[in-house]
Amino acid sequence: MIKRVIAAFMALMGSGLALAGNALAEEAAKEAPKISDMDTMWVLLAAYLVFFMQPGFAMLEAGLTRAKNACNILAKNFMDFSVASLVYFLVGYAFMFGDGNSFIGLKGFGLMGLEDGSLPVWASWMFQAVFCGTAATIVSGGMAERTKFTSYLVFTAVLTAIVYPIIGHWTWGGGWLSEMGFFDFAGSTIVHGTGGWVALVGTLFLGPRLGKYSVDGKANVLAGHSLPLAALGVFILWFGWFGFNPGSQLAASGVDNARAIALITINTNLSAAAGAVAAMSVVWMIFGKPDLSMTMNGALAGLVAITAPCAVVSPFASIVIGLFAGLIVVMGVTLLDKLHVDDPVGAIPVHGFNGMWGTIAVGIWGQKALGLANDGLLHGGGFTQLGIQIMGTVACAAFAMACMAVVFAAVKAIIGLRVSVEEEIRGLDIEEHGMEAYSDFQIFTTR
Amino acid sequence: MIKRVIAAFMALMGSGLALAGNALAEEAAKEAPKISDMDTMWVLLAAYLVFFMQPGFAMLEAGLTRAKNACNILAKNFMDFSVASLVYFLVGYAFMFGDGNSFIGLKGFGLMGLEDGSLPVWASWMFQAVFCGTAATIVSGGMAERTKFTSYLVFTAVLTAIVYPIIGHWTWGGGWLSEMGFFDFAGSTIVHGTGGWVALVGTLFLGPRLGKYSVDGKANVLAGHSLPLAALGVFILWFGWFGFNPGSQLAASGVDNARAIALITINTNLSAAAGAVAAMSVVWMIFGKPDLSMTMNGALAGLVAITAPCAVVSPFASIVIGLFAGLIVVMGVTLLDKLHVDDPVGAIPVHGFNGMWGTIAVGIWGQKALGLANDGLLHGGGFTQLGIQIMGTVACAAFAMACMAVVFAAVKAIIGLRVSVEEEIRGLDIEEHGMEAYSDFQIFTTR
Amino acid sequence: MIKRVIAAFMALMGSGLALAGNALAEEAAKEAPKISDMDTMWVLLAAYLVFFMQPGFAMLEAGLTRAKNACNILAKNFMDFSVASLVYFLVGYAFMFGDGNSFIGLKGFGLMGLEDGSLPVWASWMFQAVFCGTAATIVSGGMAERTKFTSYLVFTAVLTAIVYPIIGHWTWGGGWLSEMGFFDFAGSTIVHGTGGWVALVGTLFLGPRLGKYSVDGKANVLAGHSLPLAALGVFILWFGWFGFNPGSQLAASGVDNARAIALITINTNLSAAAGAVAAMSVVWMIFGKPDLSMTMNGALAGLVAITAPCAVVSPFASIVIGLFAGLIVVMGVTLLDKLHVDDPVGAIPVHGFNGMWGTIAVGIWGQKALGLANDGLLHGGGFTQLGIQIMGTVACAAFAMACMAVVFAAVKAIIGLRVSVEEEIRGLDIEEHGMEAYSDFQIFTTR
Amino acid sequence: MKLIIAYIKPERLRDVKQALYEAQIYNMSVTNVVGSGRQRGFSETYRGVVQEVNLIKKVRLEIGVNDEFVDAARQAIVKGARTGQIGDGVMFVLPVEDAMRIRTGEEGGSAMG
Amino acid sequence: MKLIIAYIKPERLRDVKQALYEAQIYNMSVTNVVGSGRQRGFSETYRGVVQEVNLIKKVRLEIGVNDEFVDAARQAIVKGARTGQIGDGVMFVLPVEDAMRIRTGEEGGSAMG
Amino acid sequence: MKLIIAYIKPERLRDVKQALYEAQIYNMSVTNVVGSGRQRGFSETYRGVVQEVNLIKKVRLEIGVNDEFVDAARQAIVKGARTGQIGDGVMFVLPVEDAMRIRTGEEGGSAMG
Ligand SMILES: Nc1ncnc2c1ncn2[C@@H]1O[C@H](COP(=O)(O)OP(=O)(O)O)[C@@H](O)[C@H]1O
Ligand SMILES: Nc1ncnc2c1ncn2[C@@H]1O[C@H](COP(=O)(O)OP(=O)(O)O)[C@@H](O)[C@H]1O
Ligand SMILES: Nc1ncnc2c1ncn2[C@@H]1O[C@H](COP(=O)(O)OP(=O)(O)O)[C@@H](O)[C@H]1O
Repeated sequence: MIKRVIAAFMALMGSGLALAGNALAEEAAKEAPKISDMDTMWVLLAAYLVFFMQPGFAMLEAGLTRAKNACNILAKNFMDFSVASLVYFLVGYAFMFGDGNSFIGLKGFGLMGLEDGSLPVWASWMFQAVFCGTAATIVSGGMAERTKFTSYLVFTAVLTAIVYPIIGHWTWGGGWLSEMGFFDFAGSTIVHGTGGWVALVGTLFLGPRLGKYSVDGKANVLAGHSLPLAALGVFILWFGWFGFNPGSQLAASGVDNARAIALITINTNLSAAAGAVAAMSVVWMIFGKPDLSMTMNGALAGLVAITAPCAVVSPFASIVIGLFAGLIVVMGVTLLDKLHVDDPVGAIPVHGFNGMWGTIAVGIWGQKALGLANDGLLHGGGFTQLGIQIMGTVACAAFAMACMAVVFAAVKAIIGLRVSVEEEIRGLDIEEHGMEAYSDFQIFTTR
Repeated sequence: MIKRVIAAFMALMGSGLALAGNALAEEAAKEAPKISDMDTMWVLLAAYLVFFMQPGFAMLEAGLTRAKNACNILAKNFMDFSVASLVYFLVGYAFMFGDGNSFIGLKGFGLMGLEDGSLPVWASWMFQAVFCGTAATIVSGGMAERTKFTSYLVFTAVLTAIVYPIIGHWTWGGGWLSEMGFFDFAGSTIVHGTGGWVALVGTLFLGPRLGKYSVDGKANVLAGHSLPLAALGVFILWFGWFGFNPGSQLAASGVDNARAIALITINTNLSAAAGAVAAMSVVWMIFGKPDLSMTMNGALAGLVAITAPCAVVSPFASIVIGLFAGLIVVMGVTLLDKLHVDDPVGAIPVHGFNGMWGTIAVGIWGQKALGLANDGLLHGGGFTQLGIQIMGTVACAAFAMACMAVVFAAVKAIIGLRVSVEEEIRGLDIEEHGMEAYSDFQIFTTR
Repeated sequence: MIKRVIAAFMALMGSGLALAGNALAEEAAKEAPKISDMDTMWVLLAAYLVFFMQPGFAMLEAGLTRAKNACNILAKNFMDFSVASLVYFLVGYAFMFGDGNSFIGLKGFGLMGLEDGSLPVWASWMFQAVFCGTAATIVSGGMAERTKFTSYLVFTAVLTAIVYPIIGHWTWGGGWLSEMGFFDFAGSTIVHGTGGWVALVGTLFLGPRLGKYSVDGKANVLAGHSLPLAALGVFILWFGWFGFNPGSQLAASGVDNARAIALITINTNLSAAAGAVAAMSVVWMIFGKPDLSMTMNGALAGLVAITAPCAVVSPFASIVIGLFAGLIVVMGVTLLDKLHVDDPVGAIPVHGFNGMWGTIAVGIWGQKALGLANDGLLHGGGFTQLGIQIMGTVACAAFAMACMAVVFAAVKAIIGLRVSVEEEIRGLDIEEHGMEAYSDFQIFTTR
Repeated sequence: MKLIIAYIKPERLRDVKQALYEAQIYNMSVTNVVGSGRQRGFSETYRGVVQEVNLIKKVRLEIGVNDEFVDAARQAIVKGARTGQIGDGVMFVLPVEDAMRIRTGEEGGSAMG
Repeated sequence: MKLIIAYIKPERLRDVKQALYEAQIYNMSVTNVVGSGRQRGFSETYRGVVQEVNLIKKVRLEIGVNDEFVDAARQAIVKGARTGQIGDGVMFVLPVEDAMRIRTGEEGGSAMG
Repeated sequence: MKLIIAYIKPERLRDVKQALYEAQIYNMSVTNVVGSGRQRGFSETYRGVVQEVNLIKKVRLEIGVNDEFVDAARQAIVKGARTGQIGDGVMFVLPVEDAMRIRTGEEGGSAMG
């Protein structure tokens, strides 16, 4: 027995060693004169900020769901980022950025054989890895409070290892969409759209939570258990977005980059503010009270929407984009409830609908002067860019949904997607994790 | 109908377009050789940190108030920053930094026509906008648990669009106070003082919360509902202050700036630590137990106090300034309770009293060698700087209070400042927002 | 009386003045051409991130303990950082980095007489101070829910003023361990090991919490009161670690530093992810359910373990190191429970055991090509480095434990280490601080 | 000896306590409950969904009294709790066979007061 | 008049409420309790420690009914709460001497409904 | 059959449970309450304000027992809860007319145990 263990140990070590040896040897071989230290610093700091969006999502999703499922959603948030980190390192980054064809990259597994650009490849990986984690984590919110933990782990791994990287390759990895001039600066479609649309497919496979819709079709409230946590989450996300968007410039050195990241920053902020104001106003007008959770979704909607166009539109356009985003999110939540699509945290309207909206907005307000291929509709560029944008965002959404539908179907058939009714009522914390989130408090587990 | 909508839509788009077109055309016209990329990066990162103070305030204020009002205070925190972002973009920044007279700036509405300096104007705006948001958010804490939501929105808009910008113009915008040599490095008076004194006027207009003072005049405890959230808020604020103060150097390139931001950092940290230690010691001595919430206010007090002098005093002086700040905040809280001024989170002693203290401290420990116009009292500079400092901080406080008194009076007359007694007892969450912060928990709404 | 006060006041001011005067005069005297502005910026930003680990620890420790002791643990977290800041400024930094012998530094009290290097001394101090605070705060978790507040203040002061600085001096201050070639990049042993081992001694002196072990020796669950807060804490810590490890490069300028901080970043992230995955898997296999709190400890274990080797190992090695860390932490928690060592938050297995593991891992996977003195075991360097690493980590642990045992014994004899049984049952919040953490909620205080 | 159980609106607790104090009834125990009665819940909106909440938060008082205090207690509760609007609540009077003060061992009526 | 006190599994509350509604019993009050009965707790693991939880979370219903409704209420509770597994709970029927609706002052039976 | 309701100090719950176990009484339900009795509250300081808390946190036990167990239960509660200091609490004994175990349908005395 002990011998076996030692042998296994040695094998593990050996492989680590060999692989690492290769990697480092290769890297030592090439000189790296192109690396910009300042850009590296910028991108790393931005990556840290984007990483911090993980607790943002975790707090938002936990806060907007019920106390009896809090451990479960937190565990999912830890695991999706951890699993994404590992698989995106081993294969995902290669599929996304490695040399390959216009559909998929095929080199650079475990980052081996990749060359440094203006950034060390390690820095590029880190920045991309946190984006990948973001796409994954969006799904957990939409499918919250009823998805089996093991199933979640399985499809998250597939999403982050294969599906997201392929979609990313099309645009950011030099694939066919980039060749067509599709523009998605920081990932309204690639990151958020993917997350949101996959969440949509997932919820359709799952069905609504128990008690969400009455027999007569009326939607019921299954209110979030901690609005303060949710609010904290949204603020953290807003903060993290200052890494997400400005960081996607991938450079900060030189006057042009300095101006670019400044413009991106203010656009990001103005759109978020406008989204919050618009969503609150709309929900206030329609339902009579300024709903906090909707306001928060409005801020996120503005952030998602500005993610694609932030580098190529003016601050004024950003405000308008954000205002529409706030409107779209309220309408979207209401629409989904009518359709009995149960999305506990609003992942679909925030990331799916507004991911699409933001991507399309590039074709409306985008400016050639700021680096876009064609001027947008309102800048006299006609429908060229707009058409490409629509095509691109639809293509990505369709691909994401199709792939994951297959995965969900397979998982459902093999291990099942949904917990039992008993488990759902008692809460996933006790049943799936054997623990409670709030041991010292008396909570209602009966809703 | 549909035609109407389209027309409105087109108008909106058009205006966005036109305005943006102007702005960008103008900017393209000038070359920008002065921009420092490193300084831009520094200031943007600092702005992100200062933005992050928003959740700091939100958590602090929510944690120190009652559970039945948590959604309300969170909604206020989202809205004050969102509204501030929009109005400060449209008019506030122009009033503060645009060319004008020594009382108010008058150019640069919507940032149009402003030139880049060593920072892109967008970066400057972002950094200033988060400061403006901070001033606004301080008020929400002092007026918590009884202010009407709509009224809050109205006076926040006025504060951030007009009042704060004017005060800012006097010193940072090259106005009359800066001409006199008034020194407020990062805004002890301009940001924190304004917030704190406006909160004072506001609470006076509002009156104390129901049940805060017994008929016999005794103050009652209306304890905060989540000290962990409040503690998180304070830590976040402390963290964000590393953007607030060092960021206010507005530059990081070159040896001098490097030394300056390092000095500012350590001064900021030492004063906060000293404030916490002093407040805890004082409250321990007086009331027999080391009160956590007072300790936290002590840390904040140290931070507020060092905000004005952080660049021009030594680390030793910073410790002393922080120690006094801790003392002042405890005394201040006690004093206000005696005067029946009900400030649920301590906004007035923390930001008002210590904003003043910090500004005055410049005149005591400030050093010419570090860039101040005159040496402070203890460095042999006599009373010159001290006098200017006192004059400046009093002028700003008086102006803020006077302006906002008018606004509060008007709002009170027109829409009312305070919710009904019923609403206050049941909680603002249900009445104003139609939702609860903690649906799964049984909370006491009876206190 | 008033005269006395004024005299005291003047003395205080005077000393502040005089000391500051000296310090600044001296500093003005030397020119500082070596300072790198970019490195300064990097290190300051990293220091801010490391500071942010304070709320990470605070939330983690509060979340994993009971509601009735939440104020107490929060107060400890505020105080240990505040006290550490002050004493580390006055004496600690001098003991650690001042000129002296190979055991202890002896110059630079209050930072006086220290020269700027490539960083302003203020920046170096700040970065080191937050590390010192980290070491201190680890202890509070292990000794949670039963330690007297005053006693805690006393031994924290000793730890941060004297014990930690001495251990730090041995390696980072140019002491005897650095002379021997001991390598601990960012402090697996120096920071985390010290914290963890001191926590071990502390818990041994204290004994387990009431009710933790039944008369028949069975361990009982005293579950944490808020897993969401704990999860937030872990995410914050993970985020802060991007300051901790990459920041410890102490430089970001130039291609070599850029590559180094990128490598350190990705290693840090991969090890954390691997730790989380491993811990969850192991606990799942052994106990049948994927325990969230153990998963979180796994991520932290991975972070602690990679802290020493992060700069000198490959990403593949980092994954392997993290996997073992996850295993070690689960085994460690289980082992301690068997031994009836009651460590409420897992401070000993996370920081002690994995601090040691990470330090040893340097000797296994470390690479000369990346800057280590000798290649590690698996890179053909034989046992040289491994031996040094073991020796170093044992020496530091032994010294920390021995010193603090003396301190604990003294404190126990003089003021007592532990609260009374009554106090422990009612909760430390009411008894030690006279307040409750969650006034509006009904909490179980009976566990 | 009786045990009076009353379910009242949370926002009336202060007034009920006050009225009981005036009637020299100082001993009571209070719990949070959710209940449904004639008032069948109110509607809340949350994220655009209108919800008819069926179990409403109430406060439950238990007051152990000697027979001669029953009327005073009932009147005090009505005085403090009645708003005239639906949801004011109900109270039940239950017989108590025995009472005991744990500290002193006093039994019966004298344990109540 | 009786007060029925029932301790049931939290996850059965919906069904019990439904069964009561069907029996036209709309008035009730609900509290969270922790209890121990024949079911002596279940075991949880937390951080690798197996815990036998002795007090389990239950929901407590109080239903004041007129005598003629007692049987209907009992049957409804059994219908909604019985799973046949240990831990289903118990119910007690207590005598009520008097009842009063605070809003209207109605007393006795008519206050119950 | 009786229902014993006892209000005790939260920190005595462990001991009371222990004493009940020793008296072979295993069935009980526990709730958190706030109450006021002879002990009129204690004072807390918070942010420099001294507060006289009037409703103090207590734990409420409900124990349904057969008549022959009443004395044992009472003694166990006293044994576990008495500290001799003000605030130890009180207990009431209420008559129960009927009891029923939901799972089995057992009624009366055998449902209690
Ligand atoms: N028969 C009953 N049994 C138990 N609790 C009751 C009963 N009737 C009323 N309650 C409690 O009293 C509360 C208020 O009752 P409600 O009927 O709304 O009062 P009102 O008739 O004055 O409007 C309910 O929410 C419930 O908690
Ligand atoms: N004699 C009793 N006194 C008070 N509460 C009781 C009593 N017996 C049972 N309970 C309550 O009912 C709950 C369920 O009881 P249990 O004996 O587990 O049901 P079952 O016998 O159907 O398995 C317990 O958790 C407790 O709250
Ligand atoms: N008459 C009563 N009715 C309801 N609850 C009571 C009554 N008397 C005491 N209690 C409960 O018992 C608790 C302790 O009572 P207290 O009078 O302080 O005990 P002691 O007399 O032993 O000091 C109170 O907080 C309250 O919850």
